[in-house]
Amino acid sequence: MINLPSIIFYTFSVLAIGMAIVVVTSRNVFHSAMALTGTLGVVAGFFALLGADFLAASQVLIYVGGIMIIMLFVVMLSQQPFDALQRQTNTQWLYGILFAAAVAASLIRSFRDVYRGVAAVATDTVPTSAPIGRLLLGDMLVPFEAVSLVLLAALVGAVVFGQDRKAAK
Amino acid sequence: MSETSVPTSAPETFPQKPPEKGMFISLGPQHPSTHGVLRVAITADGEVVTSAQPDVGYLHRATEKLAEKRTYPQIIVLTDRLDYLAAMTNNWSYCLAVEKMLAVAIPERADLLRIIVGELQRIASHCVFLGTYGIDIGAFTPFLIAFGRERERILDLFEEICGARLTYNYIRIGGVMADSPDGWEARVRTFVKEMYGRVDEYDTLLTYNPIFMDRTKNIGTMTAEMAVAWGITGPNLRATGFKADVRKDDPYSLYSQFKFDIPVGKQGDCWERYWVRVQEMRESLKIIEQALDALKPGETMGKLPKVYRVPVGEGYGHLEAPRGDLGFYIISDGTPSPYRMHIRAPSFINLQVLQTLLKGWKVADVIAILGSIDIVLGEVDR
Amino acid sequence: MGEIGPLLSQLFHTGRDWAAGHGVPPLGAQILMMAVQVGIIILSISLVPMVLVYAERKVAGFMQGRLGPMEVGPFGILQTLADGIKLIFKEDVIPRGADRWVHIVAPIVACAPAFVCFAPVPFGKGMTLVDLDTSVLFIFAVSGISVIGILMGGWGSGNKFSMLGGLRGAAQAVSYEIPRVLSVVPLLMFYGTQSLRGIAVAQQARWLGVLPKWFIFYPVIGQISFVIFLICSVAETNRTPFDIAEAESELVAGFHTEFGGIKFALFFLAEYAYVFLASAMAVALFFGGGDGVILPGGLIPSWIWFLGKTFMIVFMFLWFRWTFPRMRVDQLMSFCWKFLLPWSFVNIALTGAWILWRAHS
Amino acid sequence: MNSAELLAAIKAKFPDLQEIPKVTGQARGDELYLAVPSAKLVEVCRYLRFDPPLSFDFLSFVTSVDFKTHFEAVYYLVSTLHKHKLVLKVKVEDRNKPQLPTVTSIWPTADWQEREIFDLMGIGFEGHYNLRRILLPDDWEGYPLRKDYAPKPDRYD
Repeated sequence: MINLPSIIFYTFSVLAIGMAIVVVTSRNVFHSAMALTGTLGVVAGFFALLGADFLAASQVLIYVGGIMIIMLFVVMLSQQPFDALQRQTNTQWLYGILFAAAVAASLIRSFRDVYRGVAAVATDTVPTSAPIGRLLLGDMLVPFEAVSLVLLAALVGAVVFGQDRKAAK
Repeated sequence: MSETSVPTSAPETFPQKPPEKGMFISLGPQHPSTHGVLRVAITADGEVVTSAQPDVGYLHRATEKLAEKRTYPQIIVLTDRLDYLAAMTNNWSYCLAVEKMLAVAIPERADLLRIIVGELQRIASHCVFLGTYGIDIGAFTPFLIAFGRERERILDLFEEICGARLTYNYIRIGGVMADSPDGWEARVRTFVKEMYGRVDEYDTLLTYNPIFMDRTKNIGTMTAEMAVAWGITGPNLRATGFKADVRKDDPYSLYSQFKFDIPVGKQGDCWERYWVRVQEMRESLKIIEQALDALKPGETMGKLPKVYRVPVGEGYGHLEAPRGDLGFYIISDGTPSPYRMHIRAPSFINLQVLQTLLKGWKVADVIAILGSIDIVLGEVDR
Repeated sequence: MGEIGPLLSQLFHTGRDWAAGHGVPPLGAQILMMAVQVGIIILSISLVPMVLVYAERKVAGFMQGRLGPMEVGPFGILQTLADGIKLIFKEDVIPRGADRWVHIVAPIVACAPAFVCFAPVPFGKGMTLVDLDTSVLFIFAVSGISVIGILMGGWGSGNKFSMLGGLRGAAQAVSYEIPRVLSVVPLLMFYGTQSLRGIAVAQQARWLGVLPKWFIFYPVIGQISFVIFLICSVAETNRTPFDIAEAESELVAGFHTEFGGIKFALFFLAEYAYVFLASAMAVALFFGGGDGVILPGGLIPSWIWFLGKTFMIVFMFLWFRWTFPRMRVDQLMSFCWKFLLPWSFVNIALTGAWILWRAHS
Repeated sequence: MNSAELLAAIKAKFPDLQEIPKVTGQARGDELYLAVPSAKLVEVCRYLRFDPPLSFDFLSFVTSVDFKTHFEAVYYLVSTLHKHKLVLKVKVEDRNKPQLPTVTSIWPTADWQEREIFDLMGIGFEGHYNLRRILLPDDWEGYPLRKDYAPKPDRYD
């Protein structure tokens, strides 16, 4: 079945996988980070394709516009430009590939069982932000707040670790 | 004369190389905020400056050596090129030194004309400072208002009186080049009246702008003791609260007859260095008004023979230039050209304080501090 | 001149039908018309920076006691065109130390999202290209991608000053994004929708039949929201007093120091497109979109109202730029985190109280 | 203090310092001129700077003159408190290896001015912490302000 959504889906898939491969193979950390940005952006495309408009926008806002920029920051601050083109992978790449393949196989197996017969592409795009909002502040309030608590703890921890010892005294 | 006869190696105490820790930033010699060809070698630990070495000499033209080969009147042209934003006061300072040696009397009208153009020059020079400092801090409009509007008016007035807009060669040994043209005094008077309002406009546009004050208040503070020890003069010294002005301390020309205040700051931060200059514009306007009131027709050139010899000996003349205490030290051996001429260039001497002044401030403040010292590289390198 | 929204819609329908009648499959016809629409929007958005650059130079000129461009065309209106042509034909220089690939892609990454962001902007009645349900979020999300372009420009130039500029710009954009999004939250709470068109349409009412019910006129909450939104928008577009990313007195030109010709033009285009976008968003969010005032409805079409109000906000951007000095990096950050952010939270709380009070009374 | 009082005050501490008298017919300012031997320079300067009645806290300029047979360094001192002035003249006899002690420890402002003298006149300053060429390129040959300086033709001549 060749229709517009499926063409887009396969294009996106190829893009996502291709860029993910660049992430782990590129020797330039900055290029890796750029490719990761692209991968995350394409994931937002998948969300949009599934009609999850709120999720797609959040994905771009948080991952591409937020987290990736912080990562690029770290790369730019921690590295002198262009003098560190060393290999990103270590000698255990073979085991890594095997492990990744095992994970992929198990995921494909379980997804095939769970989603057998479910249409991959939503046909009608119902606005999703209102239901998500109701869920987050209704049924899912406790887990939602718990997650934010975890994030807060991480934040405090980062501040504590990042603090200059001398400045603290 | 052998090259090795003089010690060339520096003692070990001074770090020739930047410290290992921290980032080395070479600000200039081509950088928009160094106001010419100045290089400041900065080492920073994180955001904080740990050492700063200004590197000058890119514009060195050997003025002092050139002077030894020229006759006394010819040297006035050379002085125009020192602080090219205040050529009038350069001419004047040099002439003061030579006139001291010649012991020639200056006619009153010439002296008053000198004061008028000298104070106009001070306003023009401070206008340039105000504009460029605005640019340093990121405000572009004050530059075109102060530099492009008011300074232009002053240059027009100068053009009328001496035919030049930048290198005037107007003040001559014994007097001034020419009397003022018809209606010039009235035009100066109108300008002065307007200028009071314009200075108020600068206050609203820049001086009391909260962002500008945030950027410059309590930044680059300098104590009076430090300033005097480093030989700082002019507005930079007065900003520290130290009341020193050659016009009052060692009055030359007719300044002892005029009423004007010396604006002083309190703690010598960037904003006060700026503010003192704005206040000085107002004081200069007052002086010009008084000088215009006192101006009577008369001679504009002292009684000097066509060809004169400067007697053997030495003389030092100095005055309050827009950038500080500008002096000329001349040694004469009786020949038509000086045996030795030394220029006490305020920009050169003010600039060296950067070595200590920048230490401990943020890298982002370097531009604000550098701009507030107000140097002209033509004078630094001479 | 009347409303051109329905006219355009009619045109697209006719075009699609015509294409379908000539043997083009329906899907193809649909895509064709989409392409035409996108083309129109890209063309008109590309024209906007040209107008804005001219406006900027003229406004700057008048503020500084001069005339601005006067040579090319009457009153210099063709100056931007001439500059554009010059930039396109300039030699494309890539510094030797640069990261080639990143250097080339950076301007595109910075510029492309700017155009995408215009898709859900309601320019007038029936002139919303894509009426997304989450359009506010969409615009914030997509415009965030441009920051990566700035970072790439800073990194890819292989220049210390560029890198500092890129880092500063990105840090600033990420920080100001937060109060900017939060300043819009009161609107979303108030109108219960995320659609720009929906918010604009909801404001087309009158208090006592006179004062328009625009959000800016709601006491306290409207003004706080608008001020925070405006300040953050200025910061997002890296313009004075927040132009530390390209502070020419400190960093020469910041992240675009090493860019010339068409690549520089793209960065430039992005900046002005974002100025226009921020103004258009402000109009749709706070000034009732295409809602007219004083004159009876329909006399002046909504899109003229919209553009007119947008250019008023654009003028404020220009005005700021030519009046204010630049802030220092740390002052900029503390202003964002210690002033704007707390006040936007206060504003959200106030709005919540307002909504509760409205629900109870 | 006027010149006579100044001289008396300084003579009280350093009896062998000589005033340079003004020659009639020659031009000179009203300042007091003192000849100081280079060996005593730092000691004298320290006294002038820190003695309260004198307190010459402001070193207006330092310069040097080439008198063909010898060099002479000129220190122009001003007291910002008492408003009196003083000119110190220091003879440097050795033309081959001219040396002077530095006064940077007393007046930091001498820093660049001494460097300038070193650069253009070739007088070394013992104890200066950063004695390098300042205005001329580091590899410049000769000292241009000396009277016997002959410029080397460069590629522009």
